[in-house]
Amino acid sequence: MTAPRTTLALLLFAPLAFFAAFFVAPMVVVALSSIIADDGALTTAHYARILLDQYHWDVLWVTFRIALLTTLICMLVGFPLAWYLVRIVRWRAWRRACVILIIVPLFTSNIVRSFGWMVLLGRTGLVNQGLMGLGLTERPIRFLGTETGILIGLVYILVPFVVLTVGNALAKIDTAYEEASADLGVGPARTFWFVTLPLTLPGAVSGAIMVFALAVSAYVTPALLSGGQITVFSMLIFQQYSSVFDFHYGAALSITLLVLTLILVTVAGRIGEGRKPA
Amino acid sequence: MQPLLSIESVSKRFAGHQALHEVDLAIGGGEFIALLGPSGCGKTTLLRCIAGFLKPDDGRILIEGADITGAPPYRRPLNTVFQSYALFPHMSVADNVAYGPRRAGTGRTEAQARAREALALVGLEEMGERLPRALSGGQQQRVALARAIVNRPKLLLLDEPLSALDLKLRRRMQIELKHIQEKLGIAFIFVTHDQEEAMAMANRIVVMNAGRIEQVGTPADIYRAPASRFVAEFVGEPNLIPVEPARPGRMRLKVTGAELPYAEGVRCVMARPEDLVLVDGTPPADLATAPGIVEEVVAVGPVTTLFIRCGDVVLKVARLGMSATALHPGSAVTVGLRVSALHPIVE
Amino acid sequence: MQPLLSIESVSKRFAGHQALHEVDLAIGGGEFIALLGPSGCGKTTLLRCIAGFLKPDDGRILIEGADITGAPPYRRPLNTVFQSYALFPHMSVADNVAYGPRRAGTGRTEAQARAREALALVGLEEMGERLPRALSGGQQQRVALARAIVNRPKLLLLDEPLSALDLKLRRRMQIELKHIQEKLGIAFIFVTHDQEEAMAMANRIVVMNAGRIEQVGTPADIYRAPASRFVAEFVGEPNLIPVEPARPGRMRLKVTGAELPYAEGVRCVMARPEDLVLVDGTPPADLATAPGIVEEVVAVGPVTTLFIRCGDVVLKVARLGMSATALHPGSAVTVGLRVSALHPIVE
Amino acid sequence: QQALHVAWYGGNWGDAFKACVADPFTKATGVTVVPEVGTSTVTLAKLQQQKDAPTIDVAWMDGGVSELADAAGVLEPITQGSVPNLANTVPQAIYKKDGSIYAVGTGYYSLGLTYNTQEIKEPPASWNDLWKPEYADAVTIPSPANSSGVPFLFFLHKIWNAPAGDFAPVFAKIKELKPALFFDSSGAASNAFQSGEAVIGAHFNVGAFDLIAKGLPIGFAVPKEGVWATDARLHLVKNAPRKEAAQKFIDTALTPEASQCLAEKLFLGPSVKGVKVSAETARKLPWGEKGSVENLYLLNWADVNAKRAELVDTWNREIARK
Amino acid sequence: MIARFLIRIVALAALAYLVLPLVVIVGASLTETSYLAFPPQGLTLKWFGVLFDDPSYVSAFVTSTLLALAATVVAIVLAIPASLALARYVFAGREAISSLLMSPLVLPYVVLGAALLQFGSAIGLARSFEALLVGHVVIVMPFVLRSVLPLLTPEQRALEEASMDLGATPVATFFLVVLPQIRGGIVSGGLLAFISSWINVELSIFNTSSALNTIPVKMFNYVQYTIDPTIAAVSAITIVAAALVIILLDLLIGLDMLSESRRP
Ligand SMILES: Nc1ncnc2c1ncn2[C@@H]1O[C@H](COP(=O)(O)OP(=O)(O)OP(=O)(O)O)[C@@H](O)[C@H]1O
Ligand SMILES: Nc1ncnc2c1ncn2[C@@H]1O[C@H](COP(=O)(O)OP(=O)(O)OP(=O)(O)O)[C@@H](O)[C@H]1O
Ligand SMILES: [Mg+2]
Ligand SMILES: [Mg+2]
Repeated sequence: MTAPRTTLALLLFAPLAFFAAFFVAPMVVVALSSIIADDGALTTAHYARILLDQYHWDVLWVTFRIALLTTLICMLVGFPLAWYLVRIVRWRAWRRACVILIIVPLFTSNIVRSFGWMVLLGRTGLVNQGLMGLGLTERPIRFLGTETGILIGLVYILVPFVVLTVGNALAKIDTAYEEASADLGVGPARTFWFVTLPLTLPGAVSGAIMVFALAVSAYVTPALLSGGQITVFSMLIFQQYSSVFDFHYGAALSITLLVLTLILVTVAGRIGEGRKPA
Repeated sequence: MQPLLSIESVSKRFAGHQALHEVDLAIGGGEFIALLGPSGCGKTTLLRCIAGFLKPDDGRILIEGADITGAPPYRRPLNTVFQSYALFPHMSVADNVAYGPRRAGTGRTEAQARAREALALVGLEEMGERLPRALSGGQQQRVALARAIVNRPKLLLLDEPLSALDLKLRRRMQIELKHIQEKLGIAFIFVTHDQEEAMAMANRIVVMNAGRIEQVGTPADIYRAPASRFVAEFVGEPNLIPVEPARPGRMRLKVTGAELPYAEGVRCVMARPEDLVLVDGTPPADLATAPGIVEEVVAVGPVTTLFIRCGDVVLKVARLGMSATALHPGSAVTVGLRVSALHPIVE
Repeated sequence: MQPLLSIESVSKRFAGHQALHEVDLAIGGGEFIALLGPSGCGKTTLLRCIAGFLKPDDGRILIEGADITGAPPYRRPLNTVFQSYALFPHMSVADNVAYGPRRAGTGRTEAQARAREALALVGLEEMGERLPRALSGGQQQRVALARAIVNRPKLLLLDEPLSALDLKLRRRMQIELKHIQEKLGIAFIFVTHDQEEAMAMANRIVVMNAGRIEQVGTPADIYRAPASRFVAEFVGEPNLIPVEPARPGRMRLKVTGAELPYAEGVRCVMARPEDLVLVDGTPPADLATAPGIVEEVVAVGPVTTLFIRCGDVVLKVARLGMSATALHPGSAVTVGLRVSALHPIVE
Repeated sequence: QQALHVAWYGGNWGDAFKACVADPFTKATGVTVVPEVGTSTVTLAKLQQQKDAPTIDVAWMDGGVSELADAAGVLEPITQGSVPNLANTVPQAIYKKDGSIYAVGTGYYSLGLTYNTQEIKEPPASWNDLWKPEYADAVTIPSPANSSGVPFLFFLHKIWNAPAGDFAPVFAKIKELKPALFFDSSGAASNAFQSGEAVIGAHFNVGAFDLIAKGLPIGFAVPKEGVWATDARLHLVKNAPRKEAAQKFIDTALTPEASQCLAEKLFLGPSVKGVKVSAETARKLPWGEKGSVENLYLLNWADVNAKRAELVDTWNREIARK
Repeated sequence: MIARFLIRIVALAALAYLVLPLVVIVGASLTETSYLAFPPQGLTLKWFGVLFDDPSYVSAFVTSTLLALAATVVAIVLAIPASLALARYVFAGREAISSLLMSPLVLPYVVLGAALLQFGSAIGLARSFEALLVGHVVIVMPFVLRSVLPLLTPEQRALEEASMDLGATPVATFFLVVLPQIRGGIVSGGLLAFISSWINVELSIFNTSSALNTIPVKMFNYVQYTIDPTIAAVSAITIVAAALVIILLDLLIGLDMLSESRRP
């Protein structure tokens, strides 16, 4: 439907004004400072320094790879969990308890959680003790300070986002489609693959994009769990802002990450969306 | 001969509401069965039990003698055309139709060829590439039909497949459906709430009411010899004329005073509006007559119905064409009815 | 007298598709108008323009002389029964119905009482506490109706309100709707694709096709004197008999050879199936006759239709009752038609 | 009287600053102290952002950040007249640029060898022990995100006698290290030691003795190469709204009582002359039992800050990737 | 059946994965040792006592909660009209506006935090509750938008029309029909928003001060130097408080957002 201009203006004025004042304007400041040299002249040197250096591309690759894997694992873990909650759990009290269990971990502080991870996944942690006790491994397996560790930590805090979005999408699917598929002689597993999954895709893509974006920009979790041995892009940015104090370079790093992520997310959204508003 | 489908005393209850009550039904191969009944009588529920989406609380369902009561839907040799179509919105029309064969292991080309064939059968061969939402309601319904018949099931369940179509298209689809059914030899169970549709299409009609089967019979049986007042009223417009006991072994029509052999439990007899005539001059000997006053004239297409008050009773008299509109409310007329056409209603 | 509703040359275009094309219509207070037409012809679009959900691209809409073309829906003294029901899923049935009065400032108890009354009118007095999704399709539709009439609007728009109901209930609702309409003096614009429904209920019928109004008239006008082939075919089953020019000033029926006065642009004439009779022995003088072979016999309730092939043309002959079933496909018969009953179709 | 806003660190540091300086100050002057808790870098960021209208009067910041703050022009000179106790302060703890005092040390702390006494019976004698194969995957040293990270590189550069200005050998050696983690906060190091994730590594004496005090099997050793140290410094904020109270506060921090208190609580090596501490505490001071400020390896922060960006960058490229 | 069983296994394993660290944290908060230990050595509540004796923790709890609440409410109030506009209408710049409103999601918070501090001090907004609030609103709004947008379907539109047809003004329609319909999205989006705000360190850290400290920033600063059971206790309290609040929310407005939609 084409919009009556006044309605549109009424609806969009407050949110856009707010964003202009408290997001766009500060970000313009950042963007400007990214093209200013120390002496105040305009320069593209910061960007050249980033984009012409293989190292930054390596870090970007690590960052996006971790984010992508995080997204993937979140989907693999979150989808069954959402399915379980929406389709399998019949007892409302238990479903609600599960929702609480899923949400509550988000409230814990990263730092305390990282202690939890050390207790669980550390060199002498419960998991390694268990594995060694069972004779599955001789030396403790390293989880912390590896990409695996970062993945475990990121998946942990991002899985709830998938469960909530995918769960909402699942709950909205008309079961008639699944019945139609069953009626056509297709068993549950393939009905899931050919009907349910494609139908939840918009919700899942939305959740995946959220997870991907959050994983790309996450700082505290990767910083704590990398043990300083893996660098993701947000750490480079944080470094510039908090210990090197090169705000111009830091700004250029930020804008680079923002733009690249937005491009990726937009492309993914195009693929997943498909549905246009009425 | 073993029936294709046997339903044996199936009951289904929803939270305190008895949706199906000991339903028994047997259907032969290639039959066209219409399931007729008022809204909420359990038609969809029965269909869903047959298709396997609901498990009956009691009773058994057999296909060719094999008990499938507990079998999941995807193990049953039947297909459904859903009331809401339930076309997969993310697949093209052709993919929707090819879905069944593909999942059954048919190769891509072969499945597409069969889909094209099925689409041709419903007159949509050119729409294969479109998405379902780009079709009109009637076209969507035909796609649902194509999708259900492409697998050549033994039994096809159709839940009000024509209810969203306009009359013209519905008539065309009725004829096409009947042709398809005859050509493929598939048995159809066709839910409808339109008794004309049921009569035009079905070999046998099953009339349901409040979770029970009231009558099963050919269209003519159901129309001419309804087993209950409910069926008489549900299938067309009946004249229900009260009777009273007369001399031993006989009962008398309240309106004309004509007499009939006595039958236990009969409080009224039925005559269809087309069985009644207006009499000019002396009536033939086999007609019982009664004087009356025209109350209302309703002309609907080919048939004009006169509502004629004869004492306490208003009789409906059907006449062909609109010529009857020459009669006006208030005219005095004589209604004649052939006693042999009367059907006693047992209560 | 000022009409209740005037539609003046209203046009509406959707992304390249002309859904309404300069539609003109005037409706008086208390009229019962049926809007009849095939799927996609613009019925819903016209209704939505009247209700205020769509703004016409061109033209004006007036209620009692006041231009309401730009008024928002909630300022228009009319209500709508939606095709998709649009019941509020989070409210009980009673709250759905009480919604209108409540918004108009009626107190809680009073609104609930009126809701109960309206629900009783549609036979759902006991369902007030349920949520809409716990009702069957037909029940939902009745709730939508109750919700729309509870406010006693001047004009009620109904978009296929009875299409999901079974015949019996539909008949009851038709009569009830008509009573409600007459009792409350509300004007109804009633969208339907069922021409029998339109004829049974409406004072006037508006036939639409492809965004245009084809004909406006009483049911008898529309049925007996359709303005176009489209109307003839859409409203009931016509026999369209081709004509050819004969001696000057005359044209000849292809089937019987009977002659008619010549009229410009006429390629065929229409006779309704009930205008045709089967002739035994010598036909009366005013009948044109043609020999034919019975192809098919369709008995639907009171009317049996015979499809009789006379050369190139298949003629439909309607007869009352099922007695005609004595005729079988293959029987040779003589069809008779009264020339005065023929209606020329201008193309 | 308005409250004085003092920026200091979190955890046991903040507790100690409160008990040793703020409380006596409040008792003496009646001015309450409002702590602005944050790490040195965050404090500096705040000072920079509110240069024009500061809300903080006095700020504790670490060596290194202190120089940056001075360069950023957010500091007010501390004068002898307004802070009489400067006279009692060891000269190394008075930081001047262009003749004016921009910072004053309130106590030294060091980064020494910390180890788990259950796993390691003999106290390690050399920094090179970190490379022993038996400690593989259980070693920790600071990352450049920690304020000691870059200085530690300088320290290693010095003890390994690397060529002047050339850090390549240092990075080459660190590359061979098999760490459990490179910690970016003192807390993270403590966490690693208390969970057993690290059994040996560099840690601050403040943190290590805190763990020991809590009863964990931890030892702190000053190896033969010595330890690197720095200090927590007090600064007067330029245009401080409560300047007089701020000066009085700094003066309070430089009393022998405050200095001794900090030594007892945080094991900070006193920057005030002639402070006596218990024998028990003396053992835990950054310079060990017998030493003094003379024994500490104190960096020239100007050098460090000049190379900071470059070293961080090299570290990122060489060390912090797998 | 097998698939169902597998899903059950995966789901329960996932739940265990989510719960285990919580067990460690709560366990560690009960230890009698002065350092973090798991399994706890001895059981005591003394660390909770330490917290409750320290008014700065209590006030940080209050600040965090108020901030998260305010940010969530403002974000909801701003996101609903925005999503109505985005879902209902096609207009020039629609895509751009939608990307703009979503982009805080992909920005490292530290950038926005520093930018806001810099920009905020320029307009006199630095280091106040308002400064924290606007930053939090910006970063949490995408969560609400993402959750609400998919619920504004054409079917939903039909209900609005029905409401207006029955004489309800747009405002009445919004509160009586739209709001109840998108409640699920608002609740789940609002919950994510609340959480994101409650746990934020990177953005808040630049704008907090002594009088205005949030729990995560306070903890972050604390653990830079010391880690002891008090912080586990803080987390344990947060866990319990969060669980209680969620249960309360559930009782008040119903969080049944994951319950399967039942067809008639
Ligand atoms: N899931 C359910 N829970 C509770 N009651 C139900 C459920 N499904 C159906 N019913 C009730 O069972 C009865 C039969 O429903 P059913 O859908 O079979 O009717 P129907 O004959 O198909 O009606 P219609 O012609 O309106 O489609 C109705 O009264 C309905 O309200
Ligand atoms: N929002 C829209 N955008 C584009 N085309 C539309 C839109 N709404 C309706 N149309 C088109 O306008 C035409 C008229 O539609 P309308 O819904 O008025 O038909 P209708 O007569 O009510 O049909 P039905 O009997 O199937 O309900 C159709 O061809 C339809 O595809
Ligand atoms: Mg049904
Ligand atoms: Mg329509």
